[in-house]
Amino acid sequence: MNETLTLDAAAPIEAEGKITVLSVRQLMWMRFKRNRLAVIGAVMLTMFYLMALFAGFLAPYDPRTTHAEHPAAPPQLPRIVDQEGNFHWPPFVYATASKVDQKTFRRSYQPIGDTRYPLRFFAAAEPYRLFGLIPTDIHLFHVDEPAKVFLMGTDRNGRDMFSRVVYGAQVSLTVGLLGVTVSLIIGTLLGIVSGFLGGLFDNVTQRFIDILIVFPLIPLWLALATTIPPTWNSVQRFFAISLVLSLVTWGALARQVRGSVLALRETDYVQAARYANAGVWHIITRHLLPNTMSHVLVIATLAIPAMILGETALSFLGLGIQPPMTSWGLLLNEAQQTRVLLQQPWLLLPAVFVIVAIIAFNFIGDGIRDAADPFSK
Amino acid sequence: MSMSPTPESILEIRNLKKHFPITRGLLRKQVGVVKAVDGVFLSVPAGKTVGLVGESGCGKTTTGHCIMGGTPVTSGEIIFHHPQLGAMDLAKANSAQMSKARCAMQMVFQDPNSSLNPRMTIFDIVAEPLVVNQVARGSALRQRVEELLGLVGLRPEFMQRFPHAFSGGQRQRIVVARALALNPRLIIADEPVSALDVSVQAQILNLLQDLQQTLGLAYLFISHDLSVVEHISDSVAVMYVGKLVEFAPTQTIFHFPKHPYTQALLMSVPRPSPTAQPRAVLGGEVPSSVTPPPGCYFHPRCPFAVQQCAEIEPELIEVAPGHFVRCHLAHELKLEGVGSLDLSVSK
Amino acid sequence: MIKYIVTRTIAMIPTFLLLTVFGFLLIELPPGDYVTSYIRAQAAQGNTSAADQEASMRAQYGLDQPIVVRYGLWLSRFVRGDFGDSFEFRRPATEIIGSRLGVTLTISICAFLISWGIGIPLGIYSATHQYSRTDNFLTTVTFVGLGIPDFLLGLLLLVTVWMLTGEVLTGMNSSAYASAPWSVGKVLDFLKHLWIPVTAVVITGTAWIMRVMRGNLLDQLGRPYVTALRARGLPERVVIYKHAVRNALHPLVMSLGQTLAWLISGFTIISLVLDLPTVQSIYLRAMLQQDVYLGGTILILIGVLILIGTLLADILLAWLDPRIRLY
Amino acid sequence: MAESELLLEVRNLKTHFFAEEGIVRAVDGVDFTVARGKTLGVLGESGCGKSVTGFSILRLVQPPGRIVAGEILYHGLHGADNRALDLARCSPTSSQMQSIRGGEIAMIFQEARTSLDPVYTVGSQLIEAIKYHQSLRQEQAKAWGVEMLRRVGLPDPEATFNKYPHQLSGGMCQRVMIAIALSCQPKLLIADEPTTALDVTTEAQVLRLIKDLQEELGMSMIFITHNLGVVAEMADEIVVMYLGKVVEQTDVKALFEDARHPYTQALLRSVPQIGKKSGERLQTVPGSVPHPQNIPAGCPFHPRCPSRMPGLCDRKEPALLPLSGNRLVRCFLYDEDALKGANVHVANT
Repeated sequence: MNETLTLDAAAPIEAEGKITVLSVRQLMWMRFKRNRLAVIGAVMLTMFYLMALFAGFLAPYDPRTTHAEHPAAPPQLPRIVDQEGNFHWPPFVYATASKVDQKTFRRSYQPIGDTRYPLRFFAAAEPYRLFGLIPTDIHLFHVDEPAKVFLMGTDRNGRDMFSRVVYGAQVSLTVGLLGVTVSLIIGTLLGIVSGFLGGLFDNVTQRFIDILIVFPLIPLWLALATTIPPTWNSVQRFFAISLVLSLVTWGALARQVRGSVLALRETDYVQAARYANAGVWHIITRHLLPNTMSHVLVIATLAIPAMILGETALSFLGLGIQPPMTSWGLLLNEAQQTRVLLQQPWLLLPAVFVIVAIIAFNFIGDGIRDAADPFSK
Repeated sequence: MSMSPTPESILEIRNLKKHFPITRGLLRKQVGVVKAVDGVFLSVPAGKTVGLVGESGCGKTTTGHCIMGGTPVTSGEIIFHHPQLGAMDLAKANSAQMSKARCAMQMVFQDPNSSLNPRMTIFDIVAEPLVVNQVARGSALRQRVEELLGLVGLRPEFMQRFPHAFSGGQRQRIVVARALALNPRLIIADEPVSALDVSVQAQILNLLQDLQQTLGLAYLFISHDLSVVEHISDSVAVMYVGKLVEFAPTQTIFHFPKHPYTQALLMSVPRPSPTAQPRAVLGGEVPSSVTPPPGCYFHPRCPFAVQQCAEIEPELIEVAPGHFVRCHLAHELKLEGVGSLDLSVSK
Repeated sequence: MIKYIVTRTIAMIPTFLLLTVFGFLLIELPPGDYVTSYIRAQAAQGNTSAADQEASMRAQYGLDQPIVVRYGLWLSRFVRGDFGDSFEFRRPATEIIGSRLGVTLTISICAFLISWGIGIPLGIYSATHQYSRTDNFLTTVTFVGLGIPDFLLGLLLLVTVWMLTGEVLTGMNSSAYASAPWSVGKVLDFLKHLWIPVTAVVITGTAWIMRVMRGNLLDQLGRPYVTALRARGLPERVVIYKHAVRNALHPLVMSLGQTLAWLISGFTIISLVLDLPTVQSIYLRAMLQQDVYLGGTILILIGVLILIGTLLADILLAWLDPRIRLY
Repeated sequence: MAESELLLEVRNLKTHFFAEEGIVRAVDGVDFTVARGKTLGVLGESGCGKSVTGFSILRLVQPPGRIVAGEILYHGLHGADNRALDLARCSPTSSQMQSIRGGEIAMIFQEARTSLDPVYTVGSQLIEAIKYHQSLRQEQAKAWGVEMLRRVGLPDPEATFNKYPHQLSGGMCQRVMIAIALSCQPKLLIADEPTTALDVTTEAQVLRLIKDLQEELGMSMIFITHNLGVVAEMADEIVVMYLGKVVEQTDVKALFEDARHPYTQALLRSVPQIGKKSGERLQTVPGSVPHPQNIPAGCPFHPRCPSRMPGLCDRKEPALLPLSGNRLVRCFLYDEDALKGANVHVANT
């Protein structure tokens, strides 16, 4: 075989490029990294999830602790310059006390005295369990009584909003993941089965998904959320809400998976595998799943923000997460009454977290979508 | 008609038909039928190459998939002479028999980009038939894959790379290596060089010929490129709208065609010679395989058509030993082959 | 074309039945029923005698029958146009829905027209100026717009207006006009309230439409026929507006089907937050109170609107796109 | 060739694509001329830049690609001073360029069906082009359109006029494309692989049609293809391209009888010819066309070249050399100065 030898001599010329030795996953990662917004989104989300993971450490107070002397306190940022204009480190706060205006019944907070209470970093305070396991009492920062540090103010019961937001992240950021996981399992399973089997099963599934996809999310979520028995405790409710979120969104995933399965089923490499006597299981696990996964990942990433929004909406209406558990939606629930909100606008701060999380997920989803098909360009 | 069964033939196809129903609406009411393959006769001798030519949509690829058991056959016989198990009719084979048959015959696809899973390494791709059929594992598997890659002229160092790292020609070599993994006797090559660059096409054609010589392979070489088919085939079958219209040894069919369509095809081929006669132009369009014309499917475009052609469908007849034609006028017509053309190209 | 419409309509019947089953199950699924929640509510007010009426109330509302029978009864009345009475308001469901339809449609149609009117031109601009500074800006705005839930936006607007003017623009009319007959003053007052929910809904809607339009148009601009049109010497505006934009609108036409239902189902939570007298807020209330016939009627109304919407969208698409007409 | 005979001159054209991954020099120094009424065949394999050359002439290259150097001199306009117009300096969106496209220079493409807008009838797309270049009223334009459809040999032109692209076969779509392209009687037709997607019998029909119409209208043509048979049939003059460069330009007869560049020679030897069955192995070009981002240094063909001269071909890039008989070749084998200077022994000619 003469020319094969010369071919080999020529082959290295084109095989030297860096791109040629990378796997599809590595190529995707390379392209993803180039998308600045996607990287920003990934960094923000990583920080959010770290915040949820280390909630007990970051939060200066237990989210359920009521500071009876400080109801509806506005946010109070630690200062580095005192009233005389002198610079201090570490940052400090003044102790405050509330005063109720006798005419308007509005409550306002004033510093008492000019004693500075510096922030103590890595200080021992209320005990908690890190990751829900390790008992400890070290917090990132704390101040000595009687001063308080309420970065985002308090609610009308005097609970620290910042601590509640940090703990709320645990629920709000996982409910979407849990919901998407359930969606993924239902969607991938049904998508592969109906794409692979075809026939009547596929037909009926598709008609059902047709309705499910076009049906507006919120009314359906509401209808499903009302079916959760009120007697369930907050943990059961958490899982029930995840299930509700996923029951409404698996359709789009199943449709996507089915679409790619139908397309892949006709590809020459699946045909070749079949002609090599490969069984259904082999074809699904070696050919269909790996090649649908990037599309599924895109859909899943883009479904999470919708779910976070769903949880927020349901909890906001009182149909979602129940106390003593807390979530961003539930925190916003207190801001629902306009009159309350007008007097305590800082109750809307959890919304900032919701919005940032949603945008971050959208950034990432967009980045993965652009990177998903490394051979498109 | 009867095609004399040659003892050394590895594949014989008799009156193969594959019809796809066209369904509409929710109730899947059948409103028509696509006669993708509608009467194909073929015989592939062991160790030889049979070319299958025709224009797009004529059913040549579907014929290939019928042989591989990729789609159930409507009627007809596909007799495969398995080296160990003897003759078996693949048109009626159950899945166990089909699995055994597939170990002795494999398919090579047209587009080397889509016939390799982008997420598998070359090793995984070539090893796949060996793994699923539990032929080899561990170091034996590795050795066999290295051997196969060497056979198609690829370096074993590339085994852990992914398909996108290779050029079109190299990918087609990988496809061939996978097809050879189970030691087949017959390869169905569906347009194996059509997607390749002109300068690479010859490499693959030579590779296929070398492999035929060293391994004694038989090829069913499906292509629309008549020059390539003439180069590689021992005999050629011509299809038109699902039907086999002519089947003969290569020299015969190219120099003494008996079917007007074969002649028209030969005359249409562009010749790399500026002094060649202008090519003859066949008028009209290929009819749809859902609503083919009555009688001989070719009669509306045929310059020799008579009344009979529009009414009666011609049968396949053997005009000379090994030369089959589906034409009413097969004995009367004097047709021209490629030899009649001025080909004053200096080599 | 007529045959196409007829077959498509007939094909909707099984889907409609599936929808009613679905709707009925959703209503029936919650533990307990209206009587349970009625008694609970009464008991909360200290009225314990309501518990004695439990059985008779169930009989009165037909709640003691097996579920299949109830579905049959409900469906047979449903197709005759009798949608049942609301337990809570003791009035026909249709009447309650009808009285709120005006405000609902005013908000949703305004929001729909504005968001499409802004979203499509901006989407076209973004796509034809891909990666320009304006495109990058618009894309970022789109992301933020998609990230903010509309009810939060409504709340923000409300707070902002209050901080600036001291007015609280909840509901659709100030208390002074609430029960007054329609007058110029009342219309102006209505408009003053209208813009908050409309703006909140428009921002999300515009972001979505802009995004879809940009993506579709970019996809179309990469097609060979666009190059071929340019090669023919057609001015860029003809290539874009007459050809590419028209092709790019097709996927949006498909989404028109959902829009019809969205008119009475979008901005559900904003309705509650801003205390708007819309169908959505009554739906929410009916779901919470297990007011079966009212909630169910609205849910199925949404479903029916989806079916009609998809049908209309399909017909529109068939009219726009010759490739679909064949079937 | 006399000046007045020239219709188009392309000089040192360079069109590069500035992708994120790096610069792709799709067209990297292309020179050729097109004579009035003649056909220039552009022959090359995938990735050689032949299509981009066509797009560059009509200024249809979209970002991230752009023309970075060179001239495209069009001599077809009857200006007052009779000077050529340099298309490379025209703005792609200018009205001048728009009147050139379709009016002076038309183009047809490989995928005819996808090159037609699916939602308009072929008739309305035909009229649209006519109306933009000629001031005709609707009825006149329609009559002309139907006449064009008749000329391209479509059966029942009136009925075809009201059909949509998806209702026509690939061959019929290509005829419609030709009708649209020729409806304004351009002086130059750029045909970018117009028959690659068609079957042989349809290909023969379409090529015959293009040739007949060319003769009838007396127009020039740039015929881009990778098929040696098709180019032999259609072209008067041929340029062979490899990796963005012209490697050889000559008339068609000389090319097939006496190709000079090793690439052209190898290409001609590697295709089987009909009616020439010999049972022998084909001669091959080793290796494959490199990726346009990995163009080898020196002569881009040297790694695959059977006559490569180490120390010369892999170091320096050959220039396009004029040889006798109006032909040009880009190869050191014909460059005596370079051979002497490098002092290498030519073993393989």
